[in-house]
Amino acid sequence: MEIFQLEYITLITGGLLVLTGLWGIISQKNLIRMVIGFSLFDTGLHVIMISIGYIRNGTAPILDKAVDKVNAAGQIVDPLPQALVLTAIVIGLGVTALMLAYVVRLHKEKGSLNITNFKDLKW
Amino acid sequence: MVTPIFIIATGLGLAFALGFIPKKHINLTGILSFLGLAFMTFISGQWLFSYLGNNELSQFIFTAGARPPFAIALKMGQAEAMITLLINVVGLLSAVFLYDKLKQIGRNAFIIYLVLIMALNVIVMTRDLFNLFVFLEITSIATAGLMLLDSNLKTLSAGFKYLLATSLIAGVFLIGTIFIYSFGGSLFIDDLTAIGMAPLKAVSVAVFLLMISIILELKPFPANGWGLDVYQTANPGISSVISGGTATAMLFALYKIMPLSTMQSYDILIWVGLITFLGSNLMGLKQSDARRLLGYSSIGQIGLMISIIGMKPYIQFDIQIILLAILITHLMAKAGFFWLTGIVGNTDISKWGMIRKHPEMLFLMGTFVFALIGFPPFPSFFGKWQLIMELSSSGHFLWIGLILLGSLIEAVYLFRWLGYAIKKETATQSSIDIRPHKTLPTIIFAVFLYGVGYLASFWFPMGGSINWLPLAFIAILFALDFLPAWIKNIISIAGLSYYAYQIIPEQEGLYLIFAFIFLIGGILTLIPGFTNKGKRIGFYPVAMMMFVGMGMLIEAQSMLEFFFGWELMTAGSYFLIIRGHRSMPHALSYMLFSLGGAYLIFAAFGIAFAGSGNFLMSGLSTMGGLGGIAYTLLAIGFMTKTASLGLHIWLPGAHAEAESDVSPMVSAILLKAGVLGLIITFMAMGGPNNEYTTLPYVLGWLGAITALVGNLAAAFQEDAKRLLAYSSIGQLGYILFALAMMTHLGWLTGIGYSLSHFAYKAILFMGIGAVVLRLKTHNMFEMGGMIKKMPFTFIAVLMGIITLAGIPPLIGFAGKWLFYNAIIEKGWYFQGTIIFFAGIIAFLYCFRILYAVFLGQLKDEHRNVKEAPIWYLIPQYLLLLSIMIFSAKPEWIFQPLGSMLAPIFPQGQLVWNEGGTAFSDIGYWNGSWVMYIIGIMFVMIFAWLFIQNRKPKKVKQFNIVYAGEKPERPETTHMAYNMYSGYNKALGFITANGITTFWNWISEHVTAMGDSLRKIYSGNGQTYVFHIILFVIIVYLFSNGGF
Amino acid sequence: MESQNNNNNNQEKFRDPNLDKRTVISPDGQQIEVDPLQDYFEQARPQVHKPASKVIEKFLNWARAESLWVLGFGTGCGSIEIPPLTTPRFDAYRFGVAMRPTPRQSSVFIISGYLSVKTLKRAIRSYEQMQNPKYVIGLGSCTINGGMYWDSYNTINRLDYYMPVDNYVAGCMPRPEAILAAFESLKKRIKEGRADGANKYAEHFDWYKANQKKVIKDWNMPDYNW
Amino acid sequence: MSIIAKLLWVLLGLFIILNWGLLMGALIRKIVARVGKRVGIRWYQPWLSLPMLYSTRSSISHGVMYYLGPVFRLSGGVGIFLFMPLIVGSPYFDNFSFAGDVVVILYFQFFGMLGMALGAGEGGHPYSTIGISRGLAQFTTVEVPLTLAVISLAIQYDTLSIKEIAAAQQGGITNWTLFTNPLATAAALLSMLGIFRHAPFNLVQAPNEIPIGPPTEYHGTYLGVLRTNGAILHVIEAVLFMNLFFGGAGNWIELIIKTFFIYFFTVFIGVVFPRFRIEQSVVWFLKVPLVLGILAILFMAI
Amino acid sequence: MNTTIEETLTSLESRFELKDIKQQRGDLVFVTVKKEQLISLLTHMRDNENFTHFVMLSVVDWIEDGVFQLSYILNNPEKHVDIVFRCMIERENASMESAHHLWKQVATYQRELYEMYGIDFPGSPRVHESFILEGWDDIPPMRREFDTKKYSEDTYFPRPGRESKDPKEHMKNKLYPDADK
Repeated sequence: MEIFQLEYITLITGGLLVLTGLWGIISQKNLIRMVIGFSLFDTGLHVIMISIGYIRNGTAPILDKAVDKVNAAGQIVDPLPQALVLTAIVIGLGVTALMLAYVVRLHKEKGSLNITNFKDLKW
Repeated sequence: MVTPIFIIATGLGLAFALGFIPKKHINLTGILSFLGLAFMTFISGQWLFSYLGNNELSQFIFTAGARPPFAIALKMGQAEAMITLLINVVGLLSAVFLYDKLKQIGRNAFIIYLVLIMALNVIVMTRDLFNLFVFLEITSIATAGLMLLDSNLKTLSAGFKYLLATSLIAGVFLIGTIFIYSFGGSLFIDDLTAIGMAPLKAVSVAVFLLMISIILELKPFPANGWGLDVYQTANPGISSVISGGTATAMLFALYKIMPLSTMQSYDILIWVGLITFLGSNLMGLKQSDARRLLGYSSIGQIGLMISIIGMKPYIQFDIQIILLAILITHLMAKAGFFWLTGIVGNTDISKWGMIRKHPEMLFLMGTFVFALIGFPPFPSFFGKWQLIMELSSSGHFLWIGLILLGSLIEAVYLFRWLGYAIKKETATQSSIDIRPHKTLPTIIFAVFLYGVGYLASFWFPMGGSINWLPLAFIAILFALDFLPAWIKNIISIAGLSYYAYQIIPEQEGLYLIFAFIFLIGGILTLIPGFTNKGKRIGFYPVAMMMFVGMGMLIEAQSMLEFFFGWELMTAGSYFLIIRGHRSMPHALSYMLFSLGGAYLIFAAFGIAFAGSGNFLMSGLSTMGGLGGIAYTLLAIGFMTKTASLGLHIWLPGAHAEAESDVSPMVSAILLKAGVLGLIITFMAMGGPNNEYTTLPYVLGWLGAITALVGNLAAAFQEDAKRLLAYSSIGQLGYILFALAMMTHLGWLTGIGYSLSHFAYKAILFMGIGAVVLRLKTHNMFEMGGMIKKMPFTFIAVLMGIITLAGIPPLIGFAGKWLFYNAIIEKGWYFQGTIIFFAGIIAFLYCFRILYAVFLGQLKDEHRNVKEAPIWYLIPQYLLLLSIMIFSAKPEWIFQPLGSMLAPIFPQGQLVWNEGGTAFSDIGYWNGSWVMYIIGIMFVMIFAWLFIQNRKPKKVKQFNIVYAGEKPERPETTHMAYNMYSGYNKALGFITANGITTFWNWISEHVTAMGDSLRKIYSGNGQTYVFHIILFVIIVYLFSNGGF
Repeated sequence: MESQNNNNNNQEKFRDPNLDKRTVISPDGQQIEVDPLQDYFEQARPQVHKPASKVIEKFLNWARAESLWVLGFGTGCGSIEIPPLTTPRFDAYRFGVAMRPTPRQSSVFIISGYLSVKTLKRAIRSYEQMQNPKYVIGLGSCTINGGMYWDSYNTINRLDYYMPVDNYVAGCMPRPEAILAAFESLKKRIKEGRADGANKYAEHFDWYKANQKKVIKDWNMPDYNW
Repeated sequence: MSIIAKLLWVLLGLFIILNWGLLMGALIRKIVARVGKRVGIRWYQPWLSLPMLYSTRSSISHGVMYYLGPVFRLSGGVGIFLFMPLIVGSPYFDNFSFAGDVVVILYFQFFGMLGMALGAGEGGHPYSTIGISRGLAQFTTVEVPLTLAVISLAIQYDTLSIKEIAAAQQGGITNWTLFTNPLATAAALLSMLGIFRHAPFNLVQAPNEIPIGPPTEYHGTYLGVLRTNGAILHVIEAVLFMNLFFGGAGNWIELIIKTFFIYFFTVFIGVVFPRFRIEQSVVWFLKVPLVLGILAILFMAI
Repeated sequence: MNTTIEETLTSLESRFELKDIKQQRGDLVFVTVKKEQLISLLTHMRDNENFTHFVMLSVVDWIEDGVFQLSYILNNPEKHVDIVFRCMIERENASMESAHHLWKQVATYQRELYEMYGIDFPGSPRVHESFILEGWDDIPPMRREFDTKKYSEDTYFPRPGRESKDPKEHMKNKLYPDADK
């Protein structure tokens, strides 16, 4: 029953989220929905990252009494992915915000939220 | 030393700080931004300087004072310094270019711009994968942000697609990063490399994801529709940063992470890159929007560089140098080109004729085009040269083929564009925007390109032996272009004379002959230039470029120098040809055939390098096992210049439409460069008893058929200069045939023919050119009766024609006599018969041009036409004098020629007795006696007629017997149109335009292919996302050996 | 000469548009005026050519007489009588008579029958384009006094008013034998040195021209067709 | 032999050739006339026509080139004569054949043609040009079988010298090229039809259609020069064929007989056949004569 | 009378005013029509009656009546019959409507008639250009009031001594000198 371990559950959830996000980006014509798709995709990535950093039975990566300094690496959950996720979330937020800003401007210019209406440039 | 961390600090800090400056102090914001950018530039520059001075080891900078993985590591090595410098220079200059736009948008624009440049720097410097991800995202956010500032629907939609795609790509990168980390436990690239965990399957997937996402950032074909939209719609300043800066940074990132991956991934890079290079250029063929076109070109170039990164394992030479040479050229030329589109304003390439009003801008454009194609003296020339040589020596001929094919296709649209700019008439009166802050960056990059080109030559083997002095002379001529034409003509003639004085005494043997044709011929053909009033902008530098290029062919000790000279000559002659009236399409086809030929020569040189291991011209004779192919490539390459059948379609238009004094240059002289090349090829093949018997045999037939078709087509022309041009094709067919015989007599014929063709074709083109100059028409049926108006020209042309036709007693006959002997000796009877048939057909056009132009009926409009300008007559009569001398004393030319050839072909030499009679094995001929006998007899018969008929009544042109009627108009009495209609009925099918049709078919289909390929760019952002996903999957499947 | 020429040309009705003065633009942009009559045609009068010294002239006349080159120009119905001359039945070649297709190379002009005014113009051109010495044979009554066309509104009556005639052959039509006889008679004249029509034409040029211009109202050529 | 003596012998040869050419022309015309049941011209008629032409009292000139055209033409004819050895083994009648071989003669034919063409061209008459364009067009293919035949001969005798080729055929009729290389002879004889321009290849002059083509403007003295050239050229071209294919001539009688029959051959064909259009004649030479020429070379080369 | 001609004439009579119908041969008939109706008649003949071939146009000068008689001969190429339409026009300032638009070749006849008789056909192509005569400056020579003998005598230098005889009398006197006696 290895597969029902926490890290696998998160990993699979993350993967599903990524795929859902991609599906959303590719299949939805509405710009807002596409942004939501992207958001899902991004979140999925973050979840995957977390799952990677997880060490079973590990404790929080805080060097206190509970953690032996010498063997810290084996006992604590890898702190780096968490730090990375934080950064990634921030950046993801930035990107999402910018996307939404674009959506607003695009809607203002053309009065439409359908991506197929923005095909002025091609070939 | 300022630590590179200050680059980030400056960028970020300034970006924050600018936020506090009130909006009204926009100028202060601007100045501060420039200072920041300049400081960043200074930092990288200073690092580069310090590395160049002494070979220091690369410096690592660990932020937060800790080693990875607990902190981010930056690296500032020589390469990083170089790349960041380039990025910062582009950033700085683009900021200058964008200044009014940024100012108009406000301080936010400055902030985002600073962040963008800073982010690019970090992408280059960072050694941390996650950091790389972060700054990839920042780059795309900043870029999208910059685009967002421009509230134009097209820009917005492009920006959105861009943002969508890059975020997705960054996501892919992130997944890769995470997995790498999970397996490797580090994000520090150097540590990861040191672990050497590539063999792990799971890791290889992760590395693959990293690599593919960077590749995707570099916009590989076909997953790059979003990139093109950005290029097309962004402000040219931004586009130049994207094309120059972002792409450079991404390339470096790719280069950086490649050590992580397996050897197999290098092959992925190669194929992805080559397919991108080819596909992108193919799609550019049909593009008419300037910026999108540049986008295609940009993507293509980057694809090439991706593949070069992938070729690292196969190349002995330092790949960084090759890459750098190509990268610098691409960066500067492409950035400059994008700025230029901003200056011109009109994005329809067919409207670029408006740039002509500012020759200096046209000069910039030409510089960029030639730099992009890889012409000397630009760095990419050397880069491509070394690349091809290395690939060849490792035996990757398919890649060479693809690279050269892609370059050729790129040349098609770039030169078409250049042609539009130089020649195409435009209706629009709008002027271009040449404010200094726009033009200055462009000019700087153009100047840099030349400078770096000079420097780059020293990076590569043999590059240092290039003679830069003549190039400096050309540069001075460019600088002096404001002077009146006659001064420049004097300077040019003086310069060329000095060059000749330097070169010719050093030459011996056949090179002496060709040095004479190229340089003395050049001086002679420059003389007519004195007739030009005004400034003749741009003529002299390009003419000198052609002659200097030909001089370099003579001088060349190494293949690099030879190719350098060859390309220089091609470039110069292209500009000469395109100057002509209506010559835009002809110049294009000339350029394409020349380039195609040059690339074949290039490939052959590569084979020679692979065979001999050095760059010397002597290496051509040690080809290794691929000799047959290499010599074929060389021969075909040189035959594009000699315009042999199949490769000739550029010639008639190019020669006919050129200016009156350019036609002799490109016909009498330029074609001989091809002959020289053929001679070099044949000599390299190893003289008379070589192992490659098929090639000369095929070339012999080709030469014969070329002669036939060329002469026949010449007989059916209505355009006098076109007639001469086709005649050149025919005559060059003779020369090809003669050389292909590979016997003493054959070469004597061929080289003698080259000399006499030089003389008489120069006379003819100058004579007819002078007529065209006076009559302002090319059509022979509109001429007539010029003998009364231009008698001196007539005499010169008549003598030229007699020489051409090979009628005794003039020297042209020597060629015919030698031909008979050579053919019978060689045993090529049937080819020989075709040659003689062609020779007799030559009479048709000989008579036609003499009659239709000089005899027959003088037209109303031409009744007060004057004799040709004296400057046209002087060189003609000088050449005529030499023809006369050598006609009377043929041994003066053929005896030395024979002794020059004796070392190569000891068998079957001519024997000359004291009386000047030449004996071959089967025949004999005494030129002097023939001359005397005919001369004396002619005088006696003339005297006899004169005694009998002393005072004929001189009558006028309509005093002819006209069946009891009188002629009505000279036009209807001049029998010149469709003169050989009966002959055309009988044999005209031979000249049916099959070959032109063939090439048109090819070009149509290639263009159509590009056109249908580019239909995948539907404009829908979702499709582009889909492309990206599909691309990842397909490349993954391929890299793992299939499905 | 000039003035006469102009008198006829002045008539607007018979203007030949090809002879109008015209202004054309030369290639270098100048306007130049072309007067076709002056620029395209030689205007000089014919010259009297003195015969060579007696003995030589006698030899040359013999040679001329024995090789008569006849211009192949049939002016009227009499021209149907010329071709038989080259057939086996009459075979004029044996008398040194040959047909030439161009007046430049011919020495004998046979006016074969009536001459309408329109043909007269062509005949005069052709005659003038023949080189001195040249001989004219008038064939048939029409050339003598108009024959059956004596009162026609457009047929000349007397050939010798328009060009010097060496021999007339009477008849309507004379048969080929008569033409052969005419050749013999012409030969005799030439050998005697009396056939000097070309010089006579040059001497009395004005008279001939006046006669010609009297009947040819639309005189659209130079006075002498070289 | 001193140069003066040489010149005198050459002039003697020229005198004989000229007179034989005039006589031959007359004889041939007489024969043709007799075929047509006519009496024909008197045999001395050409000697009468020449003084008649040379003695025209007036003449015109269209310009310098027009004036020089006949000079070129006659120079072409006399030039071929000068480079042609007449009598095999005779040092007196080999003219200036030491100056060049058969190639010189083949190409010197063009000297007269081109000069004449230019002269006629300056005459400004469209018919001249039509004639010339036809003549040149026809000549291009006429020369092809001849070239093949000459190459075949050069292979056969391993020389291009006419003297040596003629010398090699001495010693009996079976040594003639006619018998040793019949294919080349056949090809050359067919192309000779085009060189002499009798029917069916006489569209160039087409007397009734374009008044005698190129010389349509020439008259009097000019025409006299052209006729002189015609007499010389006909004989000397026949001499060329005689030397190459019919064993040369050991003496003048032989030369006269052989040239007569060679020339008569073309006239004979001409009397029998009607005239070709120009495209027909151009193509004709590229059919049977060309194949014969190729076979001749193959025959010799293999 | 030929049935085709009869039918044609019958159908014509209902439309046009025909006079003086005169049968010359079985397949040839002369009809006189009014000047005003002629062109429409010809058009009708060409388009409806299948007389598509225009044979010729000729004229007779009836100087005594002061008229020119124009004859237009039409042919029916299928039935091989001809009809000649005559039309009288005034001699003074003779003018007639042009029929060149019906058959192109009519223009040539009309040029000839203008030159020889002075009959004008306004609108006919090149009708006023000289046709056969070059440089004719007198009245049109075929008009009967033109005295050709006088003109010839004035212009063409008649050779004196010429006498004309009536051929009939002359031959009679020559061959049968005794016949009258």
